[in-house]
Amino acid sequence: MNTPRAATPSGAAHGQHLLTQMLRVRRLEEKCVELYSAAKIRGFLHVYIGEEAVAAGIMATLDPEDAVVATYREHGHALLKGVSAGSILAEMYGFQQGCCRGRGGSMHLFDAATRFYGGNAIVAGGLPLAIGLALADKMAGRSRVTVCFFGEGAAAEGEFHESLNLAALWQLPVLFCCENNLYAMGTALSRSESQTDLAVKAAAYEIPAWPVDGMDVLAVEEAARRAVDAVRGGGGPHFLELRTYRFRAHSMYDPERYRDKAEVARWIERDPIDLLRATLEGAGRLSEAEWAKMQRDVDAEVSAAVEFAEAGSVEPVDELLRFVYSEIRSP
Amino acid sequence: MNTPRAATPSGAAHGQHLLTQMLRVRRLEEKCVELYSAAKIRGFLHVYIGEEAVAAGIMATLDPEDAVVATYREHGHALLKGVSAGSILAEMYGFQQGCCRGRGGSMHLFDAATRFYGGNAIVAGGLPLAIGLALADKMAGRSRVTVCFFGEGAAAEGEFHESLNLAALWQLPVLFCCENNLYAMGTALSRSESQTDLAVKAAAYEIPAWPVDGMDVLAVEEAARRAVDAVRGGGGPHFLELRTYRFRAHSMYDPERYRDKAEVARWIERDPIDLLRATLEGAGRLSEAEWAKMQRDVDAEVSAAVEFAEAGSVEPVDELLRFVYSEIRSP
Amino acid sequence: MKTTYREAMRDAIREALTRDDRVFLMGEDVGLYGGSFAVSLGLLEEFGPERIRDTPLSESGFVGAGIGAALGGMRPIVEIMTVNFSLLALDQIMNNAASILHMSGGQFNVPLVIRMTTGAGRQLAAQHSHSLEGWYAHIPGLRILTPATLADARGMLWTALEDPDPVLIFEHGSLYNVAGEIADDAGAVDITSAAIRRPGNAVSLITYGGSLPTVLEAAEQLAGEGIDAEVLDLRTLRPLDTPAILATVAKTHRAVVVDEGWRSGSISAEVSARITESSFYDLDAPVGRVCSAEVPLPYAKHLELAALPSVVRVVEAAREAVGSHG
Amino acid sequence: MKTTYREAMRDAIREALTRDDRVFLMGEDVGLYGGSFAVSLGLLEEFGPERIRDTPLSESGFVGAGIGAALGGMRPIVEIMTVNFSLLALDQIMNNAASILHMSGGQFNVPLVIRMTTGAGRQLAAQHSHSLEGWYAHIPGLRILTPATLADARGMLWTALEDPDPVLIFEHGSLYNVAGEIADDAGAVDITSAAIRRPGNAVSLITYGGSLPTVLEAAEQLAGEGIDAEVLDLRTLRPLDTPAILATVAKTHRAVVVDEGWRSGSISAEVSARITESSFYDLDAPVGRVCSAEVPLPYAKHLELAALPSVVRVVEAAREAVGSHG
Ligand SMILES: Cc1ncc(C[n+]2csc(CCOP(=O)(O)OP(=O)(O)O)c2C)c(N)n1
Ligand SMILES: Cc1ncc(C[n+]2csc(CCOP(=O)(O)OP(=O)(O)O)c2C)c(N)n1
Ligand SMILES: [Mg+2]
Ligand SMILES: [Mg+2]
Repeated sequence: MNTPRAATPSGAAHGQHLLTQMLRVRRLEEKCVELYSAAKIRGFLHVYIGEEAVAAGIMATLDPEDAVVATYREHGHALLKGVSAGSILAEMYGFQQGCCRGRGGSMHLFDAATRFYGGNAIVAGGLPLAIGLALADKMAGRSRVTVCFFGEGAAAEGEFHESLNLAALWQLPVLFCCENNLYAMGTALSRSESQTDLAVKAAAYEIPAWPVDGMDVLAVEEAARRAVDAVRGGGGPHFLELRTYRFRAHSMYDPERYRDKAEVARWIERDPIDLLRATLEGAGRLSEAEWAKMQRDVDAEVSAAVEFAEAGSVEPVDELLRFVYSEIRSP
Repeated sequence: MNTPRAATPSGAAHGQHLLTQMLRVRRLEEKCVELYSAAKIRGFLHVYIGEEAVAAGIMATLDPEDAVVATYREHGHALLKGVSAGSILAEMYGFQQGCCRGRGGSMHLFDAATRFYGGNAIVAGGLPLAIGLALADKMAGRSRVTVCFFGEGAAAEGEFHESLNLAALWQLPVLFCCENNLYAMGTALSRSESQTDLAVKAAAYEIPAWPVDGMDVLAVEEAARRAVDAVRGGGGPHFLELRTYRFRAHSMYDPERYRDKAEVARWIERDPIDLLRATLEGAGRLSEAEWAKMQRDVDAEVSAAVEFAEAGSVEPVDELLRFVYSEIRSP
Repeated sequence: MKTTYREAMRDAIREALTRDDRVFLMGEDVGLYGGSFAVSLGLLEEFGPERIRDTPLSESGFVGAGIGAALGGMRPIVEIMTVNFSLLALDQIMNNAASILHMSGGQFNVPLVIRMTTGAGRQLAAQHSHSLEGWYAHIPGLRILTPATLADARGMLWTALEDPDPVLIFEHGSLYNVAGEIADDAGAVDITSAAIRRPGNAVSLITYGGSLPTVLEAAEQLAGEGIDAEVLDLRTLRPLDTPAILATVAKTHRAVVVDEGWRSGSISAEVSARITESSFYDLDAPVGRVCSAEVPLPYAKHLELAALPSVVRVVEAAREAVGSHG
Repeated sequence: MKTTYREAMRDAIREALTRDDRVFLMGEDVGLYGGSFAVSLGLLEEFGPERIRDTPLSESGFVGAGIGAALGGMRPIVEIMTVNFSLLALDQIMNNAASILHMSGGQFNVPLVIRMTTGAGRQLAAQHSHSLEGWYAHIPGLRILTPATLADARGMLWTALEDPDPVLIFEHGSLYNVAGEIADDAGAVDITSAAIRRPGNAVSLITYGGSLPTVLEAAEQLAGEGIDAEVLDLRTLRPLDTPAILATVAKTHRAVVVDEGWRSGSISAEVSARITESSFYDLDAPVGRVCSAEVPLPYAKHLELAALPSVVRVVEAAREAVGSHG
């Protein structure tokens, strides 16, 4: 599902690919919400609707061997890194067919095959992991990149600070992707940071950092490509501030008292899917029929995923104590 | 022992006062080393020799009601905030006449009367306390200042980051005094920070910050006065980077493999006591006789302190469980 | 009057804010959001943003700030959204809050209250399902409260705020919606003693917090089988009310301790050890324990349920204790 | 061959670095300074700054980086200078290192070793004297080692590095200078079982780590009084070797557990509870505990000594256990 790095970002096929990727995330997330209401999914559920351009743009620049670390709002990241929609949904059903055999749920998707390292429900808890993965690559002389996604709320945590400093000090091949959707639950950025320009914060660690319009997937992709190339080329850590917005509530329990509907509506006018669609259509790169087919294909993928999940089964209860310690001990 | 704020910084009396303050710290610290060798003092001992201008310059600008939070290298800070040398030494002897009745030792001097809040042996652990003290003042509408001392090593810790952000966000009346003596145990600043200009780091939180020659007590005092006045006047947190050097080992166990003698010697040429003495003598503000008397007075104070400590006594063992919970419970 | 655990907590906070202007509430999303569990809903409007103070995501920073503010004369209530995030603040809690009184030779006490939600049961998986109150009870200098009833939700906070030393209050997430009656003038309650929630003679079921409803249900079921269990609610996990523990054991000669912590090193181990130490010759059976399975809590519902103490497991353990003969 | 605990640890690290180039050592002042307890002295010169990696003061950051590096295929040895600072890294240890294998449904194991110095006894006062290894043993997913002998100091590290899961090694500060003989070819040792350090019949003294020398001395003294104590060194606090514990109790019928943690919620409580659970009818006396007083450790020498387990206290507890009749 990853775009090869050599793709021409401006080609019609490539544009349609990005659109498809965003649509896949959107439809999967909408389905999650539906399934949550139907009590098929439980626990906490945080959806990515509105922010799809970020994951889509960045993942398009990664190699399969690159690693991704994300947060509890990570279904889209997992999907676009290559985890199948079926195994994601089955995980949220708590079934053994899920990517974590039902142990992780929505907030803890992991996948070894695609080097997807979670799914972390502790805000900023993934940053140290990401720099460790990058350190391993650097020490082993591999030219892989580790991408670490986190919200702007994480920037206030000590682990953010420690991780950025270590990454810069040791010049580690890590790309920090700060998804600035303006709120951490109900807390607006201006109520949590004395310095609200996050790229300036990152630059204070001597990390090249720049802000990006996170609703414009082409802009995201371009910035990401520049950053990923630099990181892969030995340029040390880079930092992108992706300016985006979540269209939905923080989680399924959020009454959204902290922002007004007009603000949400304004952002929805810049829906990343609509934006790219309009661009492609305007440039004659997306026909009515292609768009219709794209939707059908994505719907089919999501339906198949639901079917896969529905057909799943729970792990026997006597497996409760598995995976506390490894089963195969090394020689 | 505190200089009234209205003092003329350039007067002879004032200059001599600063010199006396530094000398008091120097002689007390030398005595501590001696007493450690004599096994009168145990545990960890970190002395402040070489850095006296920092505490002397800053304390000279404080009111008695201002609060101080320091580190495990805090004998000088305690002394200059007004804690008696005798109760400091008695504390290190582990005696009930010590300022903490022998519970704290060298790293944990506390004194309620002078608002000296420790003595903290967790690097960066004092910063959150300091902003909390400042928050209390701000909420109560008091115009007190809280001064927080810490080493440059602390700047890499998450608690540094969280505290600076909170202080700036809430515009708290706190002065951060970063004692940059270039090393955290054996780790040079350049091996621990990607950005070695600490004032730049602080400025990234939108905190007014400037570097100061920490060997020049007059420069320290001037900068501190500017900063303290600003903080007291409602200007929010300020940050001083005091560029200084410890002449001795990190602690009594440090073989100093990480720096060469020549470097130490170069810094000793800028001994803050020698510097001020030369300045005062050059300006005709310190006579031979005055200097001799100053030394005698300080020696007398230290001797008296040793006598006081030597005459001390241990707390009865059945007091072991005291001070785990308060004895007087509120109504 | 009718209330819920959540409302009782809110009323307690409101009362504290009204009674003492040194009191303020600080934590992530306690204000504009209304509290992640809606405990502080409406308080921002009532008391303003200084006293209902939203914080950035900086657990160590704002817990430490709470300690400092307490040293500075305030009476802060710091809310850590859930116990899971309190690990980020453990240095401040153990090395400062719990230690400063002692290190300062009695000069500086820390009158701080930290509240947090604890516990599992809502399929929140490994990082959001910890039950660490028993683990915190290891730390000298702290007082650990686990309100399990509406009256305790309403009454423990004020007493905690009057305490000169740091108090941690653990509110089990499953309790917030519990509804019932409390006295119209319900107020401060004692925070030093355990309470018998159901008298009985056959076996002592010792528990606290979120497990109390489970244990009471088990006791009902046991009663149906003719086993008359006594239920002791520990209420305070540090310092433990040892006399109350020994008294119930002296009466029943059999005990089962139930808690949601992982079994090894749980507070149940401590209760068991104390009983053995002091009441060994009173015991007619080994002290039983019903705790959580030793596994990071799984997401899947059936696995999570299997990991947690349940009515069935408590009943079985009680039966076993009663069936044994010393 | 003659060695010290410190040298044995250093040799173990050197061997690991030599045998497997995925191994590296990372922590504060492990390199140029030579290690704050001189354990890694000389290794920087031998292996270079990549593999003997000095870190800034960022416990959470570099412990988390160790977890990430382990996930990335390395075999990191992370040194936290002392257990006291590990509180700053607890979120990474509990929520990541101990949980990722489970959360990922078995996909990602974390082959990480974390070493730290633990314990009191050198007048370092409240913030520098914690003994938290028993407390850490509460956490599923971790393996907790407490080498008490030269052979274990020499041999546990390699076995720990071969373990696919996170292992924490606690080195008691008082042991570094212990000198003695080990076999010339001393190497990897088992890390799953407890070891009898002194056989005996009258009472089982169960301990580990820094308390082992105290307990052995107490056993000698008891022998002089005609009380033949068996000394069991737990070696691994998680998972506990329960069969070994029950076996010694089955033999002696009396037990005293000795550890330097604060008494309430100590590992001694867990050992006591397990003995009661499984060997209740074997016991001729209640299980005794000798732990630290429940106080932040005071600086003054006489108070610190009074707070810690001592030969005298162990002897008294053993006598009491032997004097009791069940
Ligand atoms: C350490 C920690 N503290 C608090 C929480 C509770 N919490 C979950 S998500 C969240 C907001 C995070 O905001 P942000 O980082 O901006 O990410 P977003 O949800 O906007 O994607 C909070 C406070 C947590 N999970 N971890
Ligand atoms: C959190 C923590 N980690 C490690 C230590 C061990 N340690 C004590 S002092 C020190 C160096 C601190 O250096 P710096 O902050 O520059 O202060 P300085 O000693 O130079 O005054 C270290 C690493 C500690 N006390 N606390
Ligand atoms: Mg956000
Ligand atoms: Mg320094």
